[in-house]
Amino acid sequence: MATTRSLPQRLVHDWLPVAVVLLAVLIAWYVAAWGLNAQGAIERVLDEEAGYTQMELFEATMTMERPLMPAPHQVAMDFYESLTEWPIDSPRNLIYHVIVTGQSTLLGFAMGTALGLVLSVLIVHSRTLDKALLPWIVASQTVPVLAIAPIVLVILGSLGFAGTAPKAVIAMYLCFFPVTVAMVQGLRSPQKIETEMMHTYAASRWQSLWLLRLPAALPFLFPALRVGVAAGLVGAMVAELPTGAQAGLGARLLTGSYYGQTTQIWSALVMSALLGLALTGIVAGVERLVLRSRGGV
Amino acid sequence: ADKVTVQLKWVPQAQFAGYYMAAAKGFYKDAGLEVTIKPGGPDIAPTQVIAGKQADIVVDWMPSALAAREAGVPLVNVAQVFNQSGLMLTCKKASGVASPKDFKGKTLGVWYGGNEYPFLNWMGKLGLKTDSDIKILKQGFNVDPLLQNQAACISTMIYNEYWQVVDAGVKEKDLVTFFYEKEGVATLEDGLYVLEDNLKDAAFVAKMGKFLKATLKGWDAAVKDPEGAAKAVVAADTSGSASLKVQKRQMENVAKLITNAGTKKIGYLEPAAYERTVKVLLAGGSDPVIKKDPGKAAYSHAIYDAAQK
Amino acid sequence: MTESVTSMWFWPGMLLLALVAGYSVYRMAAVQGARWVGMATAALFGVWVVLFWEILVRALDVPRVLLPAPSLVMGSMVDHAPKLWGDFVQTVGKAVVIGWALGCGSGFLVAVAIDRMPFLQRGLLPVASLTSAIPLVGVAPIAVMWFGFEWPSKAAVVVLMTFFPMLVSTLAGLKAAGKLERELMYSYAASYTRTLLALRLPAALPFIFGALKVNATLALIGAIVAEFFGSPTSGLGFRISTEAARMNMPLVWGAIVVAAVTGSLAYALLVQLERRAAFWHPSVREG
Amino acid sequence: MNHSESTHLGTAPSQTHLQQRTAVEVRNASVIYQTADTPVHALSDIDLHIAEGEFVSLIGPSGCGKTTLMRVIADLEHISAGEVLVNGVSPHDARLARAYGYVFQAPALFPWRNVLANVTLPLQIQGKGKAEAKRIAMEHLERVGLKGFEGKYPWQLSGGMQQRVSIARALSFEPKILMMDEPFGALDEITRDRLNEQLQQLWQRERRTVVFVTHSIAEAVYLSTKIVVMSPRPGRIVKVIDSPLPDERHLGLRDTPAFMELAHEVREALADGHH
Amino acid sequence: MNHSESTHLGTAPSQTHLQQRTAVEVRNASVIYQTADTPVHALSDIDLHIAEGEFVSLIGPSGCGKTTLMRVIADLEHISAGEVLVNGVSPHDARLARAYGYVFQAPALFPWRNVLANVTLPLQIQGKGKAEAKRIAMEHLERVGLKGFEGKYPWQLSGGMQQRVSIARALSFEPKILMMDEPFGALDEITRDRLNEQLQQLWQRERRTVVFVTHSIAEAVYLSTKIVVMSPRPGRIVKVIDSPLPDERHLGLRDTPAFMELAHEVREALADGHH
Ligand SMILES: Nc1ncnc2c1ncn2[C@@H]1O[C@H](COP(=O)(O)OP(=O)(O)OP(=O)(O)O)[C@@H](O)[C@H]1O
Ligand SMILES: Nc1ncnc2c1ncn2[C@@H]1O[C@H](COP(=O)(O)OP(=O)(O)OP(=O)(O)O)[C@@H](O)[C@H]1O
Ligand SMILES: Cc1ncc(C[n+]2csc(CCO)c2C)c(N)n1
Ligand SMILES: [Mg+2]
Ligand SMILES: [Mg+2]
Repeated sequence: MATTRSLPQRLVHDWLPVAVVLLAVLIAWYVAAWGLNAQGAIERVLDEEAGYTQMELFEATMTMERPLMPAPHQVAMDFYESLTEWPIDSPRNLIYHVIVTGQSTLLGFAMGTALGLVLSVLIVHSRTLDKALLPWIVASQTVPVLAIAPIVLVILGSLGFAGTAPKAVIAMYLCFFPVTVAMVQGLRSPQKIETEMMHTYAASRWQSLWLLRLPAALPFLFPALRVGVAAGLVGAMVAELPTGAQAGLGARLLTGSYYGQTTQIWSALVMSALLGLALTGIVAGVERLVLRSRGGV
Repeated sequence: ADKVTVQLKWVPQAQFAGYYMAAAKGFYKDAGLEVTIKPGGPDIAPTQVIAGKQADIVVDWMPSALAAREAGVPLVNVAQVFNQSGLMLTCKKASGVASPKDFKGKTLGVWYGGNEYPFLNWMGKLGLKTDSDIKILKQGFNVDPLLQNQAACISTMIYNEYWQVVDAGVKEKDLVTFFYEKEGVATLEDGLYVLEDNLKDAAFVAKMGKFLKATLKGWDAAVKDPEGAAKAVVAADTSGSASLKVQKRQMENVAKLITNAGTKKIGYLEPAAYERTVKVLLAGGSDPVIKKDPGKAAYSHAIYDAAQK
Repeated sequence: MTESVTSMWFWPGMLLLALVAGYSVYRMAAVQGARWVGMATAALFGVWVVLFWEILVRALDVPRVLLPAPSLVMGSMVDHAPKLWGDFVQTVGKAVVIGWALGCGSGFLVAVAIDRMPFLQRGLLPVASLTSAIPLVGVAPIAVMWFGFEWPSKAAVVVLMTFFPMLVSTLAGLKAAGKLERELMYSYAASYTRTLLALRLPAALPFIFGALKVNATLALIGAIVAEFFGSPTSGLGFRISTEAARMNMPLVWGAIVVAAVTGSLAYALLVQLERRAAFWHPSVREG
Repeated sequence: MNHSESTHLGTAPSQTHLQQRTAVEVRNASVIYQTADTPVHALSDIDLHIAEGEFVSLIGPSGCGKTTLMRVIADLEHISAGEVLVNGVSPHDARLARAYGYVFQAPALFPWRNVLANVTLPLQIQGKGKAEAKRIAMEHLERVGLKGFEGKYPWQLSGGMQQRVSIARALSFEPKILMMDEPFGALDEITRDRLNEQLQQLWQRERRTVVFVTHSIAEAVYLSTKIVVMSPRPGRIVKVIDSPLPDERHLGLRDTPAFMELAHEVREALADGHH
Repeated sequence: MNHSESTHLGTAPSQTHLQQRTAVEVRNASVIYQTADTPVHALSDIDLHIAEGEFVSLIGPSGCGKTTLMRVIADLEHISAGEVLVNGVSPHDARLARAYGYVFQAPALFPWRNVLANVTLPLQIQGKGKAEAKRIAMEHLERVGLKGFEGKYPWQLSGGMQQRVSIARALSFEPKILMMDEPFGALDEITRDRLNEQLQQLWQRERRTVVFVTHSIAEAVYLSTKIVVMSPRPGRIVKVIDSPLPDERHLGLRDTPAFMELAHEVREALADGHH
């Protein structure tokens, strides 16, 4: 059905709802900014003795230096200035931080995916690992990352890992979980009849894995990769805090919070959401390519 | 060149201007050293870093350094850069606090991680019970609780958070401040610490002597030239958040805490000041940071002496 | 202890012990039947891991501030049991439970509400994936700013983290009922509500439980991390951050253990609940 | 399109088992599915008249539109052209009046309901009281030979038993029109024979209108009062055969010459349509 | 347990189509499934001899153990007691020697492989070269009438076409023994007839040993040289019937008295076992 839609129809069908929802979010944001900032504006910006009009109050809430919630246009301005007024290799340009965070995210994502794949293959093939490992993998995700990140970084540092690698390890820690769980499910998804067919061909374990289980698991893998890359981004940003908040979107968030630059926090937040969207978009693109190459399943 | 890695306690700011100044002005290079300055942050414990052998020397406050010592990381103070405490409690007049007597029934923001003990000590002196008379909030690393009126008073540093409150639009006349130094509960802040074992190594002591000498030179320069110090700090900030104006002001306030700047005494740990800090820490609450007096083993003047050559 | 490492027998000994450990877990896993076998195997594996951790930390003389031995952690947990209990009540009893219930509940209700509005769904889902990429380290300071340092700000973070996974899962679950089954209800001229209650919600149960489980661990982590950015003087996150700053690593790990055990128990509990509620689902039926 | 025999449908045959009231009236109906490349003519120009109380079988090769035609009648599919009336009203209204009991090719039982609860489901929807619903359901379960299984869950039954539950469910509803899409496809011959017999008796007793899809010529001949032979690409009716067999039937009938002759006629029509 | 006729199996009947070498030998085999409540006797005391080149049909009501017996022969299930030999070795060794081509009741095609790739799958596993695998696969696809569809994906085919792909897949493997579990269950009668004819011709040509499960008496009689009638609870063989029909068969045969007589014999045996 969807294939018969023309381009303008597709635009209306797919993007109009998003536009409407975003517009609603924007309006709600303005209202919230006005409501949340009002008290601070009365206390710290407006001269109470001199009195003020409601219009002045509204204006003040939209332009505060240190708002409780910056107005969207303030964030947009900050965004714009950051991107246009500084060279790309300047720490004041958000793209610079996107690159830093993006690197550790992608590296961690790659490592996490690899680890997840290996673990899931082992778990599926070994009853022992299935029973012994799976509960601990679940438990591993209940350990608060931010709490162990500093320790992990120091330990990794003493093992000689520095720079992007230790941050990528934290990203990996969050990435591998969805991949493992989904792949265990996916590798087990072939029906009995299909595994028995391979059995009658006297296919080796390896052949069964390669010819049946892995292809059958692909539809499970890609949604997990999309979740995983988003989780990896969170991990990379969390890992930037205990590495001295030097650079990266996580560092921007932290220093923004530290220096009370609310607008900076929000533009870093928006940027990280966009980065997350871009990364999941890339994964979705790869997914589409792979699935098309096998006929659309 | 000899390699030295120093771990700071917090993000790049004028609080650490001496190190950045020494690097910027080439003092370290002149001393034949290749120095790596690792910035810190709220989640970095310098003691953990040095225990993991990721730094040769760390900047830390004495409460957490002595706590680490008791926890099995034998840190030794080898130089005390700040000889005054910049810690204070900043309150909004509007909340009804005019003197320490008024704390009763109020919410007070406190930094934890060792810094709570001077505070508890102080409350003890005031006769305020911390579980009923006042409400304590574990303060994050910014001043929002005061701005949002979530606390009547918050912990601030004279060189940093206090000014953030002011920058946020609260007028100085609407604020009341209480210095730990004046209340007699101050502990020693930014000092330099190394692992005890390393002090037995003469080469290490000599190297650190060179490092300390260059660093103190950097501090002298920074105190003299706040503008230049601010520039060095901002240049070193890779997060792109530090601003020149703020850092310059911070440097000017930091300078007030290094009263020995420009004299021979800069960096020298006064044993009396050390004793006083230990006493404050031992006196805190039911579960103090340190349970026994570490004695003279917790500081050494060997490197300071080496730096004087 | 260091001399034990230098002893030429240490590493061969460890290797031997590792083999014994591996074999015992293997044998345990091979036991047929009862459901406790799985748990026992996992527990045995855990016991071995802890034992190796203990031996290696001691033998290699790892500084306590980096990685404390499990025995120290246990000791510290016993010594500070009342404190940890208070932290548990503060974090789990208030922020996590309330935030999780509110987040999951509202996610579910909104999903049911917009189930009939494909337009809103097409608009909301991309926005939902946008927000899911926002890390809680960014949200937590804002939440503390808005909702104060007491538990409501942590609950708010938890609500935000759990809302969208529940929304997305429930929407997917409501679409999970088979075409045939839906047409059957349609041919009965069953009302929307009737179809929802008799067919679509039961069919969505596995999805809903999936979100409940994921959210349980997310909620715990979210509340703990939010406490790093300002909290009252108790809570697991408060404990972890303050004790880490004063180098009391055994207690830090004690708090982490409390968190992990809580998370795992919650997860296991939800798995059991799911077995009851979605008893008919093939994944449950097979055991 | 040689559905010439379907034209005399307007005038119902004079056999006694056909009442004169019309149950289903399809006129000139077409269904076209829009797919990626070319549109599929699933049904083309269908004319069909079903009187109340008839047992009509649809037979034809895979893809000839049997299911589609059933779905059109039951308001599960919309026609692209033409007209469909059920009990004198549109399929939509007939559905709202709860005219249909639909047995799908797969049992479509709800796995979270046990056998009894599955059968009572439509009764519940109809607003029947608990006790009454249970009584009716038990009665129909007994009829399909599943007494004693009412507490079991669907996955605890064999495929044939599941299908029987789904038949009981459709029957208990007491629909005006019973639609059955290959209900016995998955059963072995003997069970199938037995169910055929039961279905025949049921129809004898109650004379509901039944629309029945099958691939088995013998089944169609044994059960129906009217056999509709269809052919694919485009889906159309090639022949409508009114059964000359008596209403009272038993399995032995299948060895009679009359039966064989009718079966032969159906097979011929099928072969004709089959290219 | 009146499988008296199965006793003279050791001495092969004198019909020409039976070679003397043994393909499958089942002696006293039992299969018991342990379930939650009571153990299920899926197969009880089975004796069966299949000579090379025979076409053996298993027929019997649902749950009588037809599938289980097939699975035992193909090493998909272990026997609880007794002995099974395939080509003189254990089923396990026979499987490793790639003796079986198994056609399951459902087509079990891999949706991510197109028709050609599905058929070459077993060849690939066997280690055949790409070009050769393709050649063989194309040949067998042509044989089942699917030339020109090799680039299509399974979901683009009708159910009958899918089943034919799965047959081509089993054949291309050139197995010594072809096991087919209700391969035509889902097809309409005419397609089914056609495939029956093709299968018959194929067997004529190649004389592979075939073990075939069906619910259709006509199908069993039409195809087999030996019909094994089974009965449930516990699963056992009630009768083994050697077909007196000639090897050369065509669909017209079904209307001959010899055919009908045999069909009647099978139906009787089935009815005997059916209680
Ligand atoms: N949703 C759909 N979209 C596109 N084509 C469809 C759709 N449903 C059915 N068709 C096509 O319409 C035609 C008739 O399908 P229908 O299911 O009615 O056949 P049928 O006679 O019931 O076949 P079978 O005996 O295999 O059940 C087929 O060619 C089929 O491919
Ligand atoms: N895995 C199993 N566990 C328990 N019982 C089983 C299992 N597989 C089969 N059975 C039982 O064994 C008996 C024989 O089953 P089998 O599948 O061989 O029957 P069949 O003759 O092939 O039936 P059908 O014609 O329905 O395919 C049945 O009663 C069935 O319920
Ligand atoms: C966990 C923790 N939070 C805050 C401080 C206090 N502190 C020490 S240095 C510094 C920067 C100066 O503005 C601050 C705020 C601490 N010691 N530990
Ligand atoms: Mg159909
Ligand atoms: Mg079977």
